Amino acid sequence: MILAEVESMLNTDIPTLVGGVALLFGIMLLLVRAIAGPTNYDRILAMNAIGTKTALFVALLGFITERPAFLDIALAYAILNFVGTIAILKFIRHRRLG
Amino acid sequence: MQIVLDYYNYWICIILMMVGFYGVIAKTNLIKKALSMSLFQTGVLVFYISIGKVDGGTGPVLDEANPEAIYSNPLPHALMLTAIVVGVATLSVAMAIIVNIREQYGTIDERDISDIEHETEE
Amino acid sequence: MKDNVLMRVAARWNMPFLIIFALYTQTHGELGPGGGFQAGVMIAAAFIVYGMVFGADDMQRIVPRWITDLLAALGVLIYAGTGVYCLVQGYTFLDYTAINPANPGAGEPWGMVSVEWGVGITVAAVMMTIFNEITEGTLPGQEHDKSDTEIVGKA
Amino acid sequence: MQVFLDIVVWVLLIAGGFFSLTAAVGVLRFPDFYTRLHPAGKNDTLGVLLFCSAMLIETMKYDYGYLVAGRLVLMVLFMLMASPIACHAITQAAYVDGLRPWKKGEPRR
Amino acid sequence: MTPEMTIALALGTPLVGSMLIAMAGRIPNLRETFTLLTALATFGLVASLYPLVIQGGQPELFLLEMVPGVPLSFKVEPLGMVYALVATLLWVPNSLYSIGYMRGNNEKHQTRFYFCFPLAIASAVGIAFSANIFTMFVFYETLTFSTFPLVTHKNNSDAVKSGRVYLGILLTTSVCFQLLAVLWIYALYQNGDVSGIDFVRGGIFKQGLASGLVAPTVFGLLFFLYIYGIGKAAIMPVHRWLPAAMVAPTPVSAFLHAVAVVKAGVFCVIKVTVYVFGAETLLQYNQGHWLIYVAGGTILIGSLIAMFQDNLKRRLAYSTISQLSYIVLGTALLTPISIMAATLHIIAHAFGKITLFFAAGSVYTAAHKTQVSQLDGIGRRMPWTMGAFTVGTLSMIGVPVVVGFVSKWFLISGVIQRWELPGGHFDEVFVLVVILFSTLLNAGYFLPIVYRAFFKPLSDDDLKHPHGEAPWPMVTALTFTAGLTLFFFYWNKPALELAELVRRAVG
Amino acid sequence: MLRHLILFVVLCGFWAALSGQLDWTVPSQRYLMGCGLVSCALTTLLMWRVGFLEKEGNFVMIALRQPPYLVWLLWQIIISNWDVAVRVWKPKLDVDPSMIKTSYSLKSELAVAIFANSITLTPGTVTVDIDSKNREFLVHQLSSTGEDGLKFMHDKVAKLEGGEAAE
Amino acid sequence: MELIHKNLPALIVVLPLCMGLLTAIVGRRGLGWWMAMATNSAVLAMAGQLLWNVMHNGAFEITYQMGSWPAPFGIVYIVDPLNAAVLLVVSIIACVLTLYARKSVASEIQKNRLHFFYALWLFCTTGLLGITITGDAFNLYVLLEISSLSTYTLVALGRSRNRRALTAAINYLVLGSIGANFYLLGIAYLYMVTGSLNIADIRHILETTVFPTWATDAPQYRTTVIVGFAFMAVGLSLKLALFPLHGWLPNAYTYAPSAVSGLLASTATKVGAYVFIRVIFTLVGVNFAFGVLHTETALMVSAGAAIIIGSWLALKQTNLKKMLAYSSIGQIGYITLGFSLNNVNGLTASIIHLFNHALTKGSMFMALGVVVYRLGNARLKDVRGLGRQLPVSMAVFTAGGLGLIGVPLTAGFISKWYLVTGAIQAHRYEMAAIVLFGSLLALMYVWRVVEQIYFGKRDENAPKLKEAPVTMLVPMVLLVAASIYFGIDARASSWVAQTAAELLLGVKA
Amino acid sequence: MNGILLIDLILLALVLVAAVATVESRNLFAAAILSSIYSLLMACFWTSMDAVDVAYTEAAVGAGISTILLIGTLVLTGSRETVRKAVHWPALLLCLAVGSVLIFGTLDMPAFGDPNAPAQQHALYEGFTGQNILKAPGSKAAEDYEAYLATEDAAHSHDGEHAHDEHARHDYFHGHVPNQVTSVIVTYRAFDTMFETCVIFCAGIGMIVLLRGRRGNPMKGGLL
Ligand code: NA
Ligand code: NA
Repeated sequence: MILAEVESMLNTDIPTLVGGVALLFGIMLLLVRAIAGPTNYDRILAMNAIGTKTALFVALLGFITERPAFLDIALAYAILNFVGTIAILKFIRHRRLG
Repeated sequence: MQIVLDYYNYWICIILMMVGFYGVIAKTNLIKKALSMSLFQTGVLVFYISIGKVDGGTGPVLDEANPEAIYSNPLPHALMLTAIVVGVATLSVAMAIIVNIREQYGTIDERDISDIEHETEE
Repeated sequence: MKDNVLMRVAARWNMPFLIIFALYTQTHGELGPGGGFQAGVMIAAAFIVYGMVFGADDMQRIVPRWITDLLAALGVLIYAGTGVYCLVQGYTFLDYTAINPANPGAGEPWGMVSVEWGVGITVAAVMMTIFNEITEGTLPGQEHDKSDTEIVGKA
Repeated sequence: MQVFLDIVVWVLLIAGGFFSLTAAVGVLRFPDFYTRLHPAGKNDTLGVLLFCSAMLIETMKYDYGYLVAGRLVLMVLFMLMASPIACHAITQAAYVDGLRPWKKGEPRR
Repeated sequence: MTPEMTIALALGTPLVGSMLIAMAGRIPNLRETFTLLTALATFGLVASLYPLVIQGGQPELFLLEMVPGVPLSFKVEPLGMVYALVATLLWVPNSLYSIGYMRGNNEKHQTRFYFCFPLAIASAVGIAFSANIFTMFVFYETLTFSTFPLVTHKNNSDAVKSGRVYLGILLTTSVCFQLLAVLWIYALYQNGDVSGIDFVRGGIFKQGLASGLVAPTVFGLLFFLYIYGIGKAAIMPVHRWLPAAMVAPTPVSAFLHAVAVVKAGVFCVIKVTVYVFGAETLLQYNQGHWLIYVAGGTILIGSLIAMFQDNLKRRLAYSTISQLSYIVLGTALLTPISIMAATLHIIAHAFGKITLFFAAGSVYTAAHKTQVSQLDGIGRRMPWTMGAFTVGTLSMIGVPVVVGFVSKWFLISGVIQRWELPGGHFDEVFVLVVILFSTLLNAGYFLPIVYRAFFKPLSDDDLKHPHGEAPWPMVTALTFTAGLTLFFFYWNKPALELAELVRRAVG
Repeated sequence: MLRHLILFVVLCGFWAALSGQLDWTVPSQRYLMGCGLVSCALTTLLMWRVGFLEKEGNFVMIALRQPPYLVWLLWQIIISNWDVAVRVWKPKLDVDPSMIKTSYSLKSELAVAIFANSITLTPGTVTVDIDSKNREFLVHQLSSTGEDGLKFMHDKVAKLEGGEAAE
Repeated sequence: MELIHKNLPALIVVLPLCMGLLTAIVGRRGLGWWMAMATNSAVLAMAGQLLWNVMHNGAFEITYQMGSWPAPFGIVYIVDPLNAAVLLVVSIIACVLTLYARKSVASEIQKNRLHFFYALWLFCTTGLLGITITGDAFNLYVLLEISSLSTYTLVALGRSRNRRALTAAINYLVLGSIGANFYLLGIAYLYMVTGSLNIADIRHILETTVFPTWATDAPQYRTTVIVGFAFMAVGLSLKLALFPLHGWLPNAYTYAPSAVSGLLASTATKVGAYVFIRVIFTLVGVNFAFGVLHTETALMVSAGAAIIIGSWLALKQTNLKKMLAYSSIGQIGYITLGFSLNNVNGLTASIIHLFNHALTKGSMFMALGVVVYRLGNARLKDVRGLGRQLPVSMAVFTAGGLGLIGVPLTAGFISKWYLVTGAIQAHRYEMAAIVLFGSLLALMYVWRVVEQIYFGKRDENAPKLKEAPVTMLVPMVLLVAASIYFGIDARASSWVAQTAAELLLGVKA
Repeated sequence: MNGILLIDLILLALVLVAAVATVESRNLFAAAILSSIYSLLMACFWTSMDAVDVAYTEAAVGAGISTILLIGTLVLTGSRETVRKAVHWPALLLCLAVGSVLIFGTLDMPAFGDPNAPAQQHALYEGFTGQNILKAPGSKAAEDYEAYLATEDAAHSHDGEHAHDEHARHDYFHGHVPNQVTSVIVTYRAFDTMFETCVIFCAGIGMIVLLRGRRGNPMKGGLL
């Protein structure tokens, strides 16, 4: 009985949702850091972390809607977030992009 | 409460647009202006995408495993792909012009530029 | 950034996988999310990462500007050319039935593939152009605006 | 069997959520940029690992799950490579720029 | 040659002439020959239509349809014939005079000058022969634009300023009032309420008013718009362009005052009163009453102002304003005879005024004098000129033996005819008083000039600068027009016949 | 040549993992597989032209020796996370950061990168700067506990590279 | 030949697009101009053929389905007399201005960029033609953006003459994007309540399912439709530079390269006006736009203000290109006024003025372009006494100016004829008065220049100018001759315009 | 409340915060970073709205190109922004006015997510999401489509070579092209996409003509 109840509870997407909401709260806190600064490095740090969480969140959403095939997007995020970060760092270090 | 849930998305995107619109009018820095412009545009994007959302739906990539699946409307998505691309294109031309302005005027602040323009005869 | 080992390695290892991922996106546009546009941007991103780490000049050695200029137009031409082909075959513009009139179902995907490649090529070329042009003028020797550094560093 | 897997997924997801949140709290709470790097660079990584393993187990539900699993693995590998590199790059930039690390006893920045 | 062709040629000859003049610009003699030939040919063509018109014929010419339902078309009827004949006839001496004047004064840009004249004449003929309000408006405007370069001929800042006033007033009135009226009528016409935009005997509003589709107030308003839309009639307060245009060379002044421009104005006033609004209809709906008083006022005020002008040409200009209002007054009385009088006064004033201007120009060319006060004793040196001037003066005053008397006679007959209409007689008394006073005023500002010229001695200053008559073409021209002024008093059959036809068209 | 061949194979594997369309009998999948082969070949050629693989050292061997190292690293990551998580949630802030230098004696760039990344991933340490000339890292640590761990890790990475731990 | 004939609606857009691409890649060494010229000539021929076809086809409509996908699914191009006429206007102007651009642009833009200039030039044409011909509301947005985007760059290219071109361009870009996005948002509101993007389909759904409920107790989507339409209207007004949303226009017109000014002034705002007409009369319908919302009042107020204030500001300018720019704002007022009158004459006036004003303004900008070509600037004091040195150009300017005023026997007169008649028939006498008063203001600002040209004295030491090269003279003389021809014999133009107006108003089946 | 809705509520609030922060941040560099973050949040939102293709595009554009573009511009223009007065009241009032009009317009909209909303009831939706177009009875779309099929049949009945079964063609799409967004953009609305590509090309040319050759690098380009 209990097992069945647990099973039915687990079959809902509540855990996934909890994970997703936790990620969102994380993003929220990082957003506060990004706005508050105080240095631009803090902002970049926050941006990078938000990027990671975004990729995870996108992946997770695929599972919530039972369409895990959309993981491509998460993968793309993981990769492209890196590109953006490099651009910003390149700018800071060398005052140029090329 | 229900009315808030029913129109929440639309309201947010309207506020987004207004934030962008405010930036476009109020900000004198041209880069800020251009950024606000693209913010304004994302408001429109949110609007369209929200129209296409169907409760309990999933992305409009047909799922052979699940013939009962409900799909969100793909049409707004297709439209917004185009709109995003147009937005980027506009932003890049804007940036090119801004860079030119900086070279010619030494500033990208609208107020400073108009001061300079007033000083010199056309 | 050329002087940073980590960056060099990251850029090197990033590039082939990003390109393959982009080409995968390009070719699997009908099956999953993404398509020519996203693929084009990612291909460009692969080169741009290289350009940022090793310098735009290095990047332009691999992909010279005349190539990007040419490809940018070529992509749209492929797209429009597909349409014109359909038209010349006696169908309306972009009616992929023309590709295989006997079995339109078989012809359609080829039309789709063709236009998606058009999009991908143009987007990749233009994105690289954007990078090339926006970085021009930031070549070494440009005076360093110290006032900006202060802002970046100290908020 | 499925129930146990579900429970494992459950636990992994909650744990992943916890570590992710922890990372964010750390970034918000720690006194200066250099110290904030630690939670951002590490708790994130563990969060990623936990989440991805939960999802990896979840993929077993789908008959095309192996494809998804492959992507997940690739994503984890990439993040394991990219996250610290980015972290390092930011730090190096800050360091070269002359940002002084916070010492114990100083006011928070 | 069919009448249609004659109309087309009458319009086309001046255009061709102006092209030839432009091409002959480098050879003055050839250029001036073309001018004279064009003038003669145009007059001949217009005059050749006279017999047909007298016999009651009304030849028509459809040129083209500018917009569907809006044709550019022509119809020769007696009133138009009067104006066309006057304009083209007087253009001949005017051309001759111009040659003398332009050469005598070494004016610049002569080719432009000769080029514009035929264009203006073509516009005048177009106005005269127009078959509908649209055609009339089009040629009214082309007349304004083609005379603009003539008015600003001197190219100096005075000329530019006067050009602005000239164009400003004429275009403002024509665009804001006349065009509005034209379009208003067209708009009503499109809705099928009134019969059309063509000139029709008895006016086009009869049916519309009778059926109540056109409100009498709209009808009255349209009349007002039209009268003030015809700024060329120089009714006060839109008369200012006329004195302003005095900066132009004298042949131009003559052209403006006698040949084409102001005559076009009063002609249009008569024409729309007769053929658009209809004298009877106006009387029936009691509209346009105000015009009698405005015209009367203009006559008196114009004369009074003229009294105080020392500049000869300015005095003539205000005289014109006053004289034009005789024509308007005649029209405003709305009786067949008064309108006939108005028609005749077009002729009378044209002959008299051109003579006066020619004389003034001769004085300027020979003696370089512009002010009345400088004219002491000049009649002895320039007997022909001042003799002609005297003839013109008498015509202006309306003394028998010159043509001015004829029109004044008919005007008074018109007043008497109106007396017979039911209603009070205040209007008629007012008109009679105006005629009486204005005759006195005319005499008051013209006769002193004649007196000075012939009976005062030459000043010492003048004695040091001896001069004779003006160059022969000028003297010839002014003698010719003075002759016409006299001649038409005795042999006015053609004019009266046409005027009679006009009278019948009204009644 | 060999390493490019290996790269080609790796890329093909990557493609296969992404695509999953590997049924030769279906025409559309045949097309996609063809695309995959061409793409991988072209990319390899491009890498050749770029000259990417010249400085990688014996990356094949490094890759082969990875698994045990990865397991060890995973464990280290878990420990480090727990450590930092505790510090994050402690009501009273418990951090005493400092900068230290640590030298390395690795040959290939890849190994250096792996070492640097590993430092960042493990307890309380972040690579701040790499001084290639003096062959040393500048490391920021959250509390002064990690110096021995760094040396231990260096040796492990050196083994990955196949060389001996250099003193 | 049959192939071309059948596919005209697609080809008229695809041809300039493809040629633009080719120009960009192979257009060096002066080839760019030849390609642009050839393309625009072909486009002109196609536009003429389309107009002919549509006017002589009983249904007054030609439909072309892109990719053979039927109406609401795919994008459909629909040609009717209205847009066929606008197509012809755009292609005439584009063709003539391309001829003009050869010398003019070569003096304003670096040689190594010329082929890119012509590519953008062709894209701009493509966009304008596409906007005109498309029957799909979203496709219209995309085409609007392609023409706008190329225009921003083209305007910015005026930088080599005056750096203000850059600020003008960025200003135009920002406002233009806002306008386009407002339009897009308006479409979103309408899409939301209809589910369709095809203009005819949206109208059909509105008429059958939405509007009928408004008469009942439970009106559906009332505010949504109203706000959607309002935003489309505002967005288009921005693009159209309808007063008071005209802020971007004066500088953009003034500092753009001369040929671009001409193209913009003669086509871009015209196409904007066309879209506005399309939205009101075809997309939502007059019963809604005028009957329910009373948009005409707002339109008339802003049209009236545009006419008076635009003309007034034109009078104040010393930079002549800017004067013409402000004059354009006034002229846009005339066009807007025409269709807001909601009767055949008013709408005919709008449509015919699209054409007439394009001819007039195009020729005037070209004439000023000659002054810019020779002097590098076109201020009031620059043209002093130029009547003798640049006789043809200045005559063209004057003749164009007469057209602007609306002097009889010029095309401008025909427009005003219909416009005032329409206003009177709509019992909008104040509007009739404003139109006529506007003509007087036009007289004032044109005459001010004409006086300088013919009566002004040129400085003793000012350089003696040579008349423009033939390739610059021919196009402007052609346009001004056309403006005079269509002022004397407006049967053809008014036939087309009136037919289009009657079709839009449903007077003609 | 279902999960997606909860996520939607939180996400949009975050998006809004990020937007305000972007506009109001005091230095341009921070604005660039914040707009990057904004784009990341948007991606989450797109995914939660099932707009996977849009999310993908946002990844490519927001995380990749926009950042590079912004940073590249900052390199050339400097990142210092002159601080002007804090609130621009006329602008704020205008925005509030426009915003309230827009919100007024939402009040009788179909509810968010409503499957019965017109956009989801139109034949277009049914057509694109796999149901047979012909199954949308009574709509103009269905009528048009039927008429179209009829004419097609008539046109091809005498032309054996071109004869093809429209239904087969239709079925093919819904059987073989799973991604309906791709299907829409490269078949039904392929014409749009062509111009979209051209817009990109236009932007490229814009960059070239406005930026290339500024630092003494001779400008090249074109083949002939
Ligand atoms: Na698209
Ligand atoms: Na796709």
